[in-house]
Amino acid sequence: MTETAPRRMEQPLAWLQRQWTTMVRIRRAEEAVAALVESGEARCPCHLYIGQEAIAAGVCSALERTDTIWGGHRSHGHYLAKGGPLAAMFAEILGKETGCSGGRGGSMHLFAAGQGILGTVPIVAGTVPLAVGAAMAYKMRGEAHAAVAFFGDGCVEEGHVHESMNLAALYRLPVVFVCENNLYSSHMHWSERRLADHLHRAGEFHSVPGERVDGNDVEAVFAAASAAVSRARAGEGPSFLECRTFRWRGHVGASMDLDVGVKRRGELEEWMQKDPIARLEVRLRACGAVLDERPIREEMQDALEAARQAPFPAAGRFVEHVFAEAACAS
Amino acid sequence: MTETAPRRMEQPLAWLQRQWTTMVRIRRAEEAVAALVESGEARCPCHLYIGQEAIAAGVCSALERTDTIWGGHRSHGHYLAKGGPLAAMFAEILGKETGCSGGRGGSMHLFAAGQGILGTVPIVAGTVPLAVGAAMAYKMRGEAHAAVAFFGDGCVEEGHVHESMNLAALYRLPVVFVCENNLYSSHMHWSERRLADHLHRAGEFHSVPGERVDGNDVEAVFAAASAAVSRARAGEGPSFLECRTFRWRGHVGASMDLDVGVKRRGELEEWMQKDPIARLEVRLRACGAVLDERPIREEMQDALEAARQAPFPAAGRFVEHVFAEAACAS
Amino acid sequence: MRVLTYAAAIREAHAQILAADPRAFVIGQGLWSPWYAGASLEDLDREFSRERIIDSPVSENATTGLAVGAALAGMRPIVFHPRLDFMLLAADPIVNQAANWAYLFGGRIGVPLVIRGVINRGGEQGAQHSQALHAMFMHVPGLKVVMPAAAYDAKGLLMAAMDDPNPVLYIDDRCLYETTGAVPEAMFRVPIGKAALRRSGRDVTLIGISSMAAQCNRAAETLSVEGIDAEVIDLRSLKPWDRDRVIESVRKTGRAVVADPGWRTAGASAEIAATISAEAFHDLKEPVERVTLPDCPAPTSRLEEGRYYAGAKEICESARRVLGRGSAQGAAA
Amino acid sequence: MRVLTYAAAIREAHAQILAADPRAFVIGQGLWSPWYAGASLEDLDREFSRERIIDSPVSENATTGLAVGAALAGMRPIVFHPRLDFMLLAADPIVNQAANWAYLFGGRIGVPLVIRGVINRGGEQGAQHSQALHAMFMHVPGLKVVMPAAAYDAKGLLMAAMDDPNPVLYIDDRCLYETTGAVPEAMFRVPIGKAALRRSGRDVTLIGISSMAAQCNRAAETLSVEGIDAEVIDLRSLKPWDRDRVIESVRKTGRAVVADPGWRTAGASAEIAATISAEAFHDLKEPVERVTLPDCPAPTSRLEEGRYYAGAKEICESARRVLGRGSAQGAAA
Ligand SMILES: Cc1ncc(C[n+]2csc(CCOP(=O)(O)OP(=O)(O)O)c2C)c(N)n1
Ligand SMILES: Cc1ncc(C[n+]2csc(CCOP(=O)(O)OP(=O)(O)O)c2C)c(N)n1
Ligand SMILES: [Mg+2]
Ligand SMILES: [Mg+2]
Repeated sequence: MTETAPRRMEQPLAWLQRQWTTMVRIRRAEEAVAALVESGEARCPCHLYIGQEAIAAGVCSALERTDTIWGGHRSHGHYLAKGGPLAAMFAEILGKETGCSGGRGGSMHLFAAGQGILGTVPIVAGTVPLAVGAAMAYKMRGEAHAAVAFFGDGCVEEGHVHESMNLAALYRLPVVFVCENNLYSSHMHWSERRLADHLHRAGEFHSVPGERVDGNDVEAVFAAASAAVSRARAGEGPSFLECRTFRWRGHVGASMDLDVGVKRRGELEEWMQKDPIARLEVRLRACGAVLDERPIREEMQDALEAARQAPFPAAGRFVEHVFAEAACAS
Repeated sequence: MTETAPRRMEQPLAWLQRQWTTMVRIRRAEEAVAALVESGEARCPCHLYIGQEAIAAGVCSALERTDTIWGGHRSHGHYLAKGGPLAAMFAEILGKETGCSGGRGGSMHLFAAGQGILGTVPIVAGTVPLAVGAAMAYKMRGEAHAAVAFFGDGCVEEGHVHESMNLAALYRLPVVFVCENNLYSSHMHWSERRLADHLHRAGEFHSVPGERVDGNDVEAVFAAASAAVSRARAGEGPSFLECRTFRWRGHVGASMDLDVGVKRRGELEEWMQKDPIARLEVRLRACGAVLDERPIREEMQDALEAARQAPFPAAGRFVEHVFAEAACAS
Repeated sequence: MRVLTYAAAIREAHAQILAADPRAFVIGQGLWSPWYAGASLEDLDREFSRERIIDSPVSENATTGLAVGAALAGMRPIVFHPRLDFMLLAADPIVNQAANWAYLFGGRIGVPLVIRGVINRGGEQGAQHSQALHAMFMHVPGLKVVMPAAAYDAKGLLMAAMDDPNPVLYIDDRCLYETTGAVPEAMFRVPIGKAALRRSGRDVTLIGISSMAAQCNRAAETLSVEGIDAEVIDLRSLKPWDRDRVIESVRKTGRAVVADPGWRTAGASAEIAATISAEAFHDLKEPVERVTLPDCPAPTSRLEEGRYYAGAKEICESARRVLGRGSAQGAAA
Repeated sequence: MRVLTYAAAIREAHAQILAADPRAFVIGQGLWSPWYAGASLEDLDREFSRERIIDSPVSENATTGLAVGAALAGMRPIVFHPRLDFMLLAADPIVNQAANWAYLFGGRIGVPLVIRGVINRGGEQGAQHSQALHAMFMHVPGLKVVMPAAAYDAKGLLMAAMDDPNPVLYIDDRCLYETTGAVPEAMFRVPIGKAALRRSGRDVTLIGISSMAAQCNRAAETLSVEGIDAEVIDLRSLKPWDRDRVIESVRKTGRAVVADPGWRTAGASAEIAATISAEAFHDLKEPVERVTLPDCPAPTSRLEEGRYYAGAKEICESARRVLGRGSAQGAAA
C-alpha cells in the first residue's frame, strides 16, 4: 500500500485538453444546476460536484465505453465524465419526460446504459456491492471490462463496503473502488467519524491494495486509475484509490461552504487555491494551449433550454414501470 | 499490532488449578450435551465448544462479575466460564421451565444477568454491536467495567463488525473483541472466505489494536485478555484479540470433525495434540498438582438429573413475555 | 394551553427526558445539523453536550445495535434515523435482536429502547428517500410502533415510549413538522395503544395514521359542508392499535375509510380493514375503503408526486363512495 | 408422471436452468454443504463447478448486492439465504435497490434476479432461525414473491422466476422438502400470480400459503368426513396474488379461511382477508377467518412449538366456525 502515487506519465497535450473540456463541462453544468436550485426551478435534492472534477475526469479517461461506473448521490460529474448526455441530465433534474431516467429519478438517479451507467442511487454505499457484482459478471463471461465504484469518505463507514472489498479480493474481480475523500460526510468532519486519517488503507485487511492520490490533479488520478484498471483487466483483482479532494459547495444544494446548516472549518479558501481546473489551465497554458470556453457555454445553454422546453411526464402515468418489461442489454 | 503475544506472567498454582476446573467443567458439560444430542433428548441445534475451552477460561478469568460478555451460537463455554449456573444451561437445552431462559431460547440463547450474561444469540455478529453498546453504557456512567464480545472467524465477514470496531475506537469504549479463530465458519475453511490469514489485523484500519494469541494456551489468553481489559478500564479504548484454536466437533451437533455433512481437511488430529486441557495438565502435574475430576463429574450428573426432572413450560403460556414487564437491572 | 409546532413538541420531549433521566441519550445521523431532523432536535447538542447527543458515522446497523446493547446495560437510548429508508440497514438489530430479546430470555430482561425513524413524504426526494415502511415493522411481534399526527401526541408518545421497558419504534413525518397544536409544558404521557377521537360523527368513520390522520381532519370538514357527518379517529399507535375504539365507532357508523400513508398491499390499512370487516361484520353497510399509496415507489417529479400522494381529496371520495353519494359536489377538498 | 420430492424438484429446476443458461449462477451461504439447503441444492457444485455455485462468506448484504449488480450487468443470478432471518441483513439491496431499480430509471432496465430464502419452521430453532417474513416483502412494490407448496410448483415457479426481468423472492420451507408430487421432467413454467385450485367444494374456501396450503389439503379431508365440502386454493404466488380466483371462489362458497404460516398482524392474511371482505362483501356469509401464527416469536421447546404452529387442526376449527358447526366432532385433524 503506497501513499501518494509518485507515478506520473507525461500526457500528450490533446489528452490534457480533453480533460480540461470534461472538467469545465462538469463545473459549468454544476453551476447551472446551482442556479436552478437557487431559483427554485429544480426542487429535487442536488449534491454538487464542484471542486472534485479531476477525479471523475481522471478515472473515466482510463475507462472504455463498455466499462461501467457506479455512483451515489453526488454523481453528476461521474455521469458527464463517462459520456452521459447533458440535456438528459438537466431534464432529469427538472423532472422532465426526456430526463435520462424519464423524470422518475431526479438528480440522485442518473442512467445512461449506452455509456456504462446502469444507475446511480443516493443510499450511501448502495452501489458498492453492485459494482462488485458487475465485475463478477465480466469475470464470469471472460470479458476484460472493469467496474468502478465511486463513493465518498463517509461511505467507508457502511459495513457492507468492507464485505464488498473482501468479496472482490476473494474472487479477484475487476473492480476499482474510488473513494473521493472530501474530508466531510454531510456536515461531519472526518475526525468526528474515525480516529485515523488513512482511508487508502481501507482495503488492506481484505487484501485490496490501496493508494492515496491527489484528487485535484487529473494526471495523478488518471495514472492511478489506469494502473488499477490494468490490474482489473489483467485478472489481478480489485484496487482501492483514496482521492483526496474537497467540495466547494455545501453537502446539498447551492450554498458555498455551508453543510446542511453547519459551517465547515474554513478549509474552503485553501482548497480553492488548489482548484483542479485552474491547476490544469496553468499547465495547459504553459504548453501554449488556447482555451476557449465558448462552445461549452453554448452547449450548456442549449441543453438547459431543451430541458426547460421538454414536457413533464404525462399525467397519471407514474404507476408505470414498477416492473420492467425486459431486462436491458447492457 | 503484534503477532503472538510474548507476554507471559507466571500464574500461581491455585490460578492454574481454577482454570483447569473451568476448562474441564466446560468439556464434560459439552460431552454431556453431545450425548443428549445423540440420544435425541436434546433437539435444539447445539454448537459445541470442545477444543476451545482455554479461550473462554482465559478471557473470563480476566473479568469481574460486573463485566459483561456477549456471545453467539457457540456460547456454552462462555456461559460456564463467566459463572452461568450449569443446571440452568442443561435445562435450557432440554427446553425446560427451569432453563436459564425459561426454556424459550434453547442452546443458542443463554442468559445469566447476575453473572454479566445479558443474552447470547445465534445471528452471526448479532451481539457484536450490542457489546459496544454495553461498553458505551459503562463509559457514560463512569463505571470501570468492560464488555467482551466473543465471536468466530466467520463473523468478521459481517460488515457491521467493522462498523462496530470503528464506533468503539472513535468513542474509546471499554470493549474487547475476542475473535475465536477456529479456521472454519461452518464447513468453510478460512481460505475459501478470505485471501489473507491475518485476522488479528481486522481492527487496524479502525485504530483498534490487535494481537494474535495461542487460543489453546490459557495463560497466553489470560495475559492478552488482562492487558486488553486493563486498557478498557483505564479508558484507553477497545482491543482485538485473535485467539487461534480449533473445534473438535462438527459445526453443529455431536459428530467429530464433520461439518454440516462436509469433511474437514484433516487438521483434527494435529489439533487434538494441542488439546488445551492436556497442555495445562502437563504443567499442573509438573507443579505437583493433584487433579481430581470426580467432583466435576458429580456436578454434571446432578445438574443433568435436575434438568431432566424439571417440568416443561406449562401448556399455552408460550405467548407470554413477548414484551417485558420491566427492564432488568443488570 | 400553549401552542407548539409538531417539531418543537418533539424537541421539548427530548429536552425534558434528557434533563430528567441521566440514562437517556440520543445517537444517530444528523444530530448536529439543523437540517436532518429540522427543528425537532435543534441545538440539543448544545444544551446537553455532544456526549449525550451523538451524531454518528454512517453505520446504521452498528449504531442501532449499540443502542440495543446500551439499553440492555441500563441506559435509555433513542436511536435516530433521519429516513426510514436508511433504517432498513438496521433491520437485524431491530427485528432480529431488539424485538425478540425479551421473549428469547423468557421475559427476564427488556430492551428499553426508542428507535426513531422519519418519513420524508414528498419534496422530490424519490423512491429511496421517502419510503413509509411502518407496516413492515408493525408486523413484527415484540416491537411497538407509534405514529403521532398531532403536536400533543408527538410529545406525549415519545414520553410514553421512553417509559416502556420494550423497544418502541417512533415514526414521525417531516410533512407534519410545521403543524401546530396545544401542548402542555409539563411532562405527560399518551398511552401507547390508545387512539384519539378527533371528531364525533354519525355517517362514516375515518381512521387515519400519521400524516393521513391530519388529512382525515381536513376531509371531515369538507364532508360536513356536504352534509356528511364523519367521525375521525387518529390511530396514534399502530402496534398495538386501538381495536376497541375503532370497532365501536364502525359499529355505530356502519362505514369506514382507513387512510394510511404507506403502500396498499399488506400494509397497515390491510390489518385495520381486515379486523373491521371481521369484527364489525354485521354492522358494516359497505366495504371498508382503503386510502393508501398505490403499490408503486415514489416518483420524483413534483407533478407526479402530486398524483402519487393521496390526501383529503381521496379520503372524501372514499367517504362519498361508502355513502353512495356521487362525487360531483364539493370535489375541492 | 414422475414423482419427486419438493427438494428434488427445486434441485432439478436449478440444474436445468444452469445447464440451459450460461448466465445463471447461484451465490449464498451453505451451497457446498448438504445441510443448509438439504437435497434442494445437493452436489450442484460438483455438477456445475464452484465458479457457478458459489458458497460465500457470511456477508448477506454484499452477496445480495453483488447479485443485483451482476443481474444489471446481464447475468441471471440466484442469491440464496438459508434462513429468512439472515436475509434481513440484505434488506437494503433487496428493498431499497432491487425493488426500486426499474422504477427509478423509468423502466429502462430491470433486475432479473431471483432471491431465494428458506423458512425453517419448527425444529427447536427458536425465534431467530425460523421467522416467516414473507409479508414484509409482499408489502414492497417492485418485488414479486412466490411461495410454492407443491413439488410441481417448486420447480415451475423457480423457472418462471428465472424468466422474469424483475426481482423475484422465492420462498420455500424446509418442512416441505420431503413431501412428494408429480413433476414433469421437461422445463416448464408456473405463471407468477396464478393460484392453484386443489379441491373444488361448495361450503367454504380454504386459502393456503406455502406450508399452510398443504395443511389446507389435510384439513379439507378431515372436513369432508364431517360432511363439509371445502374448496382449497393454494395461493402459490403472494405478490401478485390471484385475487380473481380467490374472489370467485368466495363469491361461490360465501365463507373463507385464510391460512398463513406467518404472524397475524399486518401479515399476508390481512391483505387477503381485507380484499375478500371488500370484494366479496355481499356474498360473504360470515367474517373471514385467519389462521396464522400468534403475534409472538417462535418458542424453542418442542412442546411449545407444537402449540405455536397452527396447522390443519386450527384450519378445521375455523372452517367449522364459519359454518356455525360446533367443534365437538372430528376434532382430530
Ligand atoms: C444508508 C444511508 N445513510 C445515510 C444517508 C444520508 N447521507 C446522504 S449523503 C451522506 C454523506 C455521505 O458522505 P460521503 O460518503 O463522504 O460523500 P460526499 O457527500 O462527501 O460526496 C449521508 C450520510 C444516506 N443517503 N444513506
Ligand atoms: C447472520 C447469519 N448468517 C448466517 C448464519 C449461519 N451460521 C451460523 S454459525 C455460522 C458460522 C460462523 O462461523 P464462525 O463465526 O467462525 O464461528 P464458529 O462456528 O466457528 O464458532 C454461520 C454462517 C447465521 N447464524 N447468522
Ligand atoms: Mg465526503
Ligand atoms: Mg469459526
